Amino acid sequence: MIWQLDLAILTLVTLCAVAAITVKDLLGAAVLFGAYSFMMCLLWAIMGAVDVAFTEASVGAGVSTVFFVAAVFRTTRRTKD
Amino acid sequence: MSAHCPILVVVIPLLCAFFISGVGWINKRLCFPAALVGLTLSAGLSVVLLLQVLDSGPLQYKLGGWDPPWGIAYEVDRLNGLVLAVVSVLALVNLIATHRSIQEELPDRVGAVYTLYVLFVTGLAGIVITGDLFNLYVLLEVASLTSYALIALGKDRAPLSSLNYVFMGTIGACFYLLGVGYLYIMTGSLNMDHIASLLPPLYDSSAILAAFIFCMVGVWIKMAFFPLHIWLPNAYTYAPSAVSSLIAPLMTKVMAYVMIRLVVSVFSTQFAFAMVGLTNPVVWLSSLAIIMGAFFALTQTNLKKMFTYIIVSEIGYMVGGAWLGNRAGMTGAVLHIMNDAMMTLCLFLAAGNIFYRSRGLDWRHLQGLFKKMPFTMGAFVAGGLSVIGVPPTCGFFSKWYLLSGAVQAGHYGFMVALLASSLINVVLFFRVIEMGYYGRADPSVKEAPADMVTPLLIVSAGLVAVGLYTGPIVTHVIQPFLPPGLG
Amino acid sequence: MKIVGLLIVVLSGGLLLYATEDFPPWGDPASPASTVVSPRYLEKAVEEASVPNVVTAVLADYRGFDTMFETTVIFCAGVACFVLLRIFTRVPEDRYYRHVPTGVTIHIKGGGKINERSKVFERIDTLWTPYDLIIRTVCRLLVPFIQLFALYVIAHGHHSPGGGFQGGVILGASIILVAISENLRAAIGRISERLDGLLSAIGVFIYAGIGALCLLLGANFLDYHGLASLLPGDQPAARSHGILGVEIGVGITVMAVMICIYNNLSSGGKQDEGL
Amino acid sequence: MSEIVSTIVANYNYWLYIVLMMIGLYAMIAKNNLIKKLVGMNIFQTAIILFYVSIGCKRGGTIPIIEHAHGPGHHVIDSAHYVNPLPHVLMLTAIVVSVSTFGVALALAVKIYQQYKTLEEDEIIMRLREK
Repeated sequence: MIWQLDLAILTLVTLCAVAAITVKDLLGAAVLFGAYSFMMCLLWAIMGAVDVAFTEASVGAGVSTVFFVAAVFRTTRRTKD
Repeated sequence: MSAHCPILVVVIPLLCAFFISGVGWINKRLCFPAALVGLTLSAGLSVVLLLQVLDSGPLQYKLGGWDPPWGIAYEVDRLNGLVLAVVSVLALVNLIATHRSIQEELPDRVGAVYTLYVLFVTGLAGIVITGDLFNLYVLLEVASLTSYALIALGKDRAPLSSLNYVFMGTIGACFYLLGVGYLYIMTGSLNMDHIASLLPPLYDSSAILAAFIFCMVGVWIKMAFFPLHIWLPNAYTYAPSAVSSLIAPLMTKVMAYVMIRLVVSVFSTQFAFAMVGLTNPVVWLSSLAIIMGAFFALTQTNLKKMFTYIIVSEIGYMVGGAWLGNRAGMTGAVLHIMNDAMMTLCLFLAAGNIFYRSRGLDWRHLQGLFKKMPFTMGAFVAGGLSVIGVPPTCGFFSKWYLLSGAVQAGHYGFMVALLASSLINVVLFFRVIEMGYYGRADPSVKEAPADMVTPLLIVSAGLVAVGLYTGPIVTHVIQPFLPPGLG
Repeated sequence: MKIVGLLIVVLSGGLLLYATEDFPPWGDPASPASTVVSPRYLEKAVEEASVPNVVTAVLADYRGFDTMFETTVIFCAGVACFVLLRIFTRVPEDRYYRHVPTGVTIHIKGGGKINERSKVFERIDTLWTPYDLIIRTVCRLLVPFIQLFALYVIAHGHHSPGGGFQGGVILGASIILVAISENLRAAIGRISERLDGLLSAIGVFIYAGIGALCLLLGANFLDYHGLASLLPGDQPAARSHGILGVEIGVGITVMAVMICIYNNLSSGGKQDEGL
Repeated sequence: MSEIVSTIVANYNYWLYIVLMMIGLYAMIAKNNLIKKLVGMNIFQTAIILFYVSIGCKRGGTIPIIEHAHGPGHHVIDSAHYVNPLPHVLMLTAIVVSVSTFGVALALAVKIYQQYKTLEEDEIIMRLREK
């Protein structure tokens, strides 16, 4: 593995995490959360955990995001923080 | 077949749960009998298992036929066997006693409710019996997820308190998982016995200390130890009565068992009590938990909510007793797991019966109930006396061991807390009894049906019976289990 | 709450950071985690279970019991979502229909309905947007391929990354794609609620049933070598077959539960109008 | 100086995971919106999964799928060549658990929204007081 790439993705993951919990729109949070999961999946693929990465790509970035959007659709996008 | 007893205790209810879920789509009437058959078999087998263990010593069952550090193994010893038998028998009693109230409160979801019910019991049985740290986490999640769903079925604030429980419970489970991760990175194993054999050279390591603290805090959150108890009162109060009388007696007690198991079988008492140096603060904290729990219970005006704060206080007994670090204290803690499970079940079943007839549990619903519901209130009094700690009920004996442990350890703060909470409990229960005795009753209320009262009476008789047989239980079951190093 | 949160975070973060100093260096091949238990899996998996993908071998065989309860957790989630959200009592609700030839929308108040099989009228969601030809066609074309890929992932989990979970999620996602690109009723038309509920129970039942079958054949629970007397091939092959069976069970449950959760979440429990 | 640098290189990964975990934990405790708390919960769980996966990492190791497993040329397998598979297995389980919890929690959030018409914790408490 290449540590420069690792570090870059780790930084992006952290940024996505911070953005997902600070953005003032739940739909935006859903999308950022999907991006976070996908970055995470890349990170795991780099570390050789292909099965975990595959699962995270399908579960975390895929279905979880769909659930999230569905829940936001049934509730509200509004958030105060 | 008897060699397969340990796995059957868990697998029979599991298979039964899937069957119920399938049958629920076809014919709802079959759900209850199926659950009854599954839990009866499991309870019977767990008693057989306890007898086997008492007879021939600890058992091991290799799942998948793989040897322990590589595969998962079930380890059954005396402590396991006892807690397992208590859990499965009480779950069975509660299933029978709450049959009607489930029909009444959740008529259109019977299939799913029984599925979750049986899965919850399966999860708890698995937690108790397993010998693998990660397996314990997975089973913990089975038990937690089912309890989130069951609690949220209640009325009013139930979904909100259930979501709070989700947050707290997940933090607890994640802390536990982190602790296991720290153990794994330092030792490379997940099997409890294997880790215990690998740990001694690593006792000085800060990572092991962190692992210990995280495991303990995680378990404490799950068992609602005092400052971390905020999720419990609302969750248990607003749950449907059948659910609260299932979850309240079992979940926190099983987590108390997990704490003792981790301390005794993984980290060793020597590390936990002598080397970490947190013994004194934890016992003080549990004294505070006992006092604060009792105090909060005093301020409630709802019977069920009062009970939930009593649970918080009782959890303080178990943590404090275990952390006193001597034989008597540990014996008291283990004994109290069993006794408190029975007392809580008795109280919550009585509350369920009252709710079934008078549709509420505020003080005004309790007026004059002694005349209307003599059996239910009689069982309630038995449960109350046991919580207060009046001999010959079982509550007295575990308190006795805890007290003598406190004296041996010279921890008078804990002793004072125990006595003070008993006094407050006297006030708590006699207030309710007074209301029930002298108040003016609602004329429409009558005694709950026989199939709800009988299990309740059996449980309250059990309180006395277990109290009378405390001696044999302690000498044959609990004392042989305690590690020799304990002072 | 912010201060409390900060305090807890600083305390637990500090403890975690303090503990890292004793960790073996990152990626060290000599660390205990890589030397105590795990080498056996790598060295023996092919020999003992005839499965080159060690993760699958450990997941479904050495620690298969964990995986069974993991599937149970998924099943619990499905039942929980169903029991929490599903609304059984039907309140008469407004419905919208579209007259297909002219594109006129009809709003029927208070529970009236037009025959669902009608060719002329088509039921539409409250927040209906005109169908996009491209999205609809592409999704329709993609669904079979997605399902084929999912089956490949389940079946080929022995040799490549993947297995029951991933395959099951992808299968579920293909149905969810139908629900999103057309409407929820189209998806429910393909897999009805009852079928979905039954499938989610059947999947885990297959898993636990294979375990119990091993028990009946005289081996320990989930010890697939007990299956050798039923299946062709030697013991490692029996383990390999057992793993395949288990993965199929997992796939079925995961698919059914994903659909169940999506249907209930997106329709708010009415299973009527979705995303 | 070089010692400090080597500790940083050896452990920076762990530190970043801990930062991530703490971001998640903070959001879970301090945020006001229920769904934001859920996002925090998921970040916390994924960070723990990341921590586990990195335990299994080996310098010079490849993915844990045995090469040339079947057929002729049967060879001795050296476990140092492959990444440690055990944490991956555990984390597959943990991912599934986290998505299940997420699903149930979302269902609860939807139910709470149906009941109170808001997802903000302070507004819900206000509404409860009004009653």
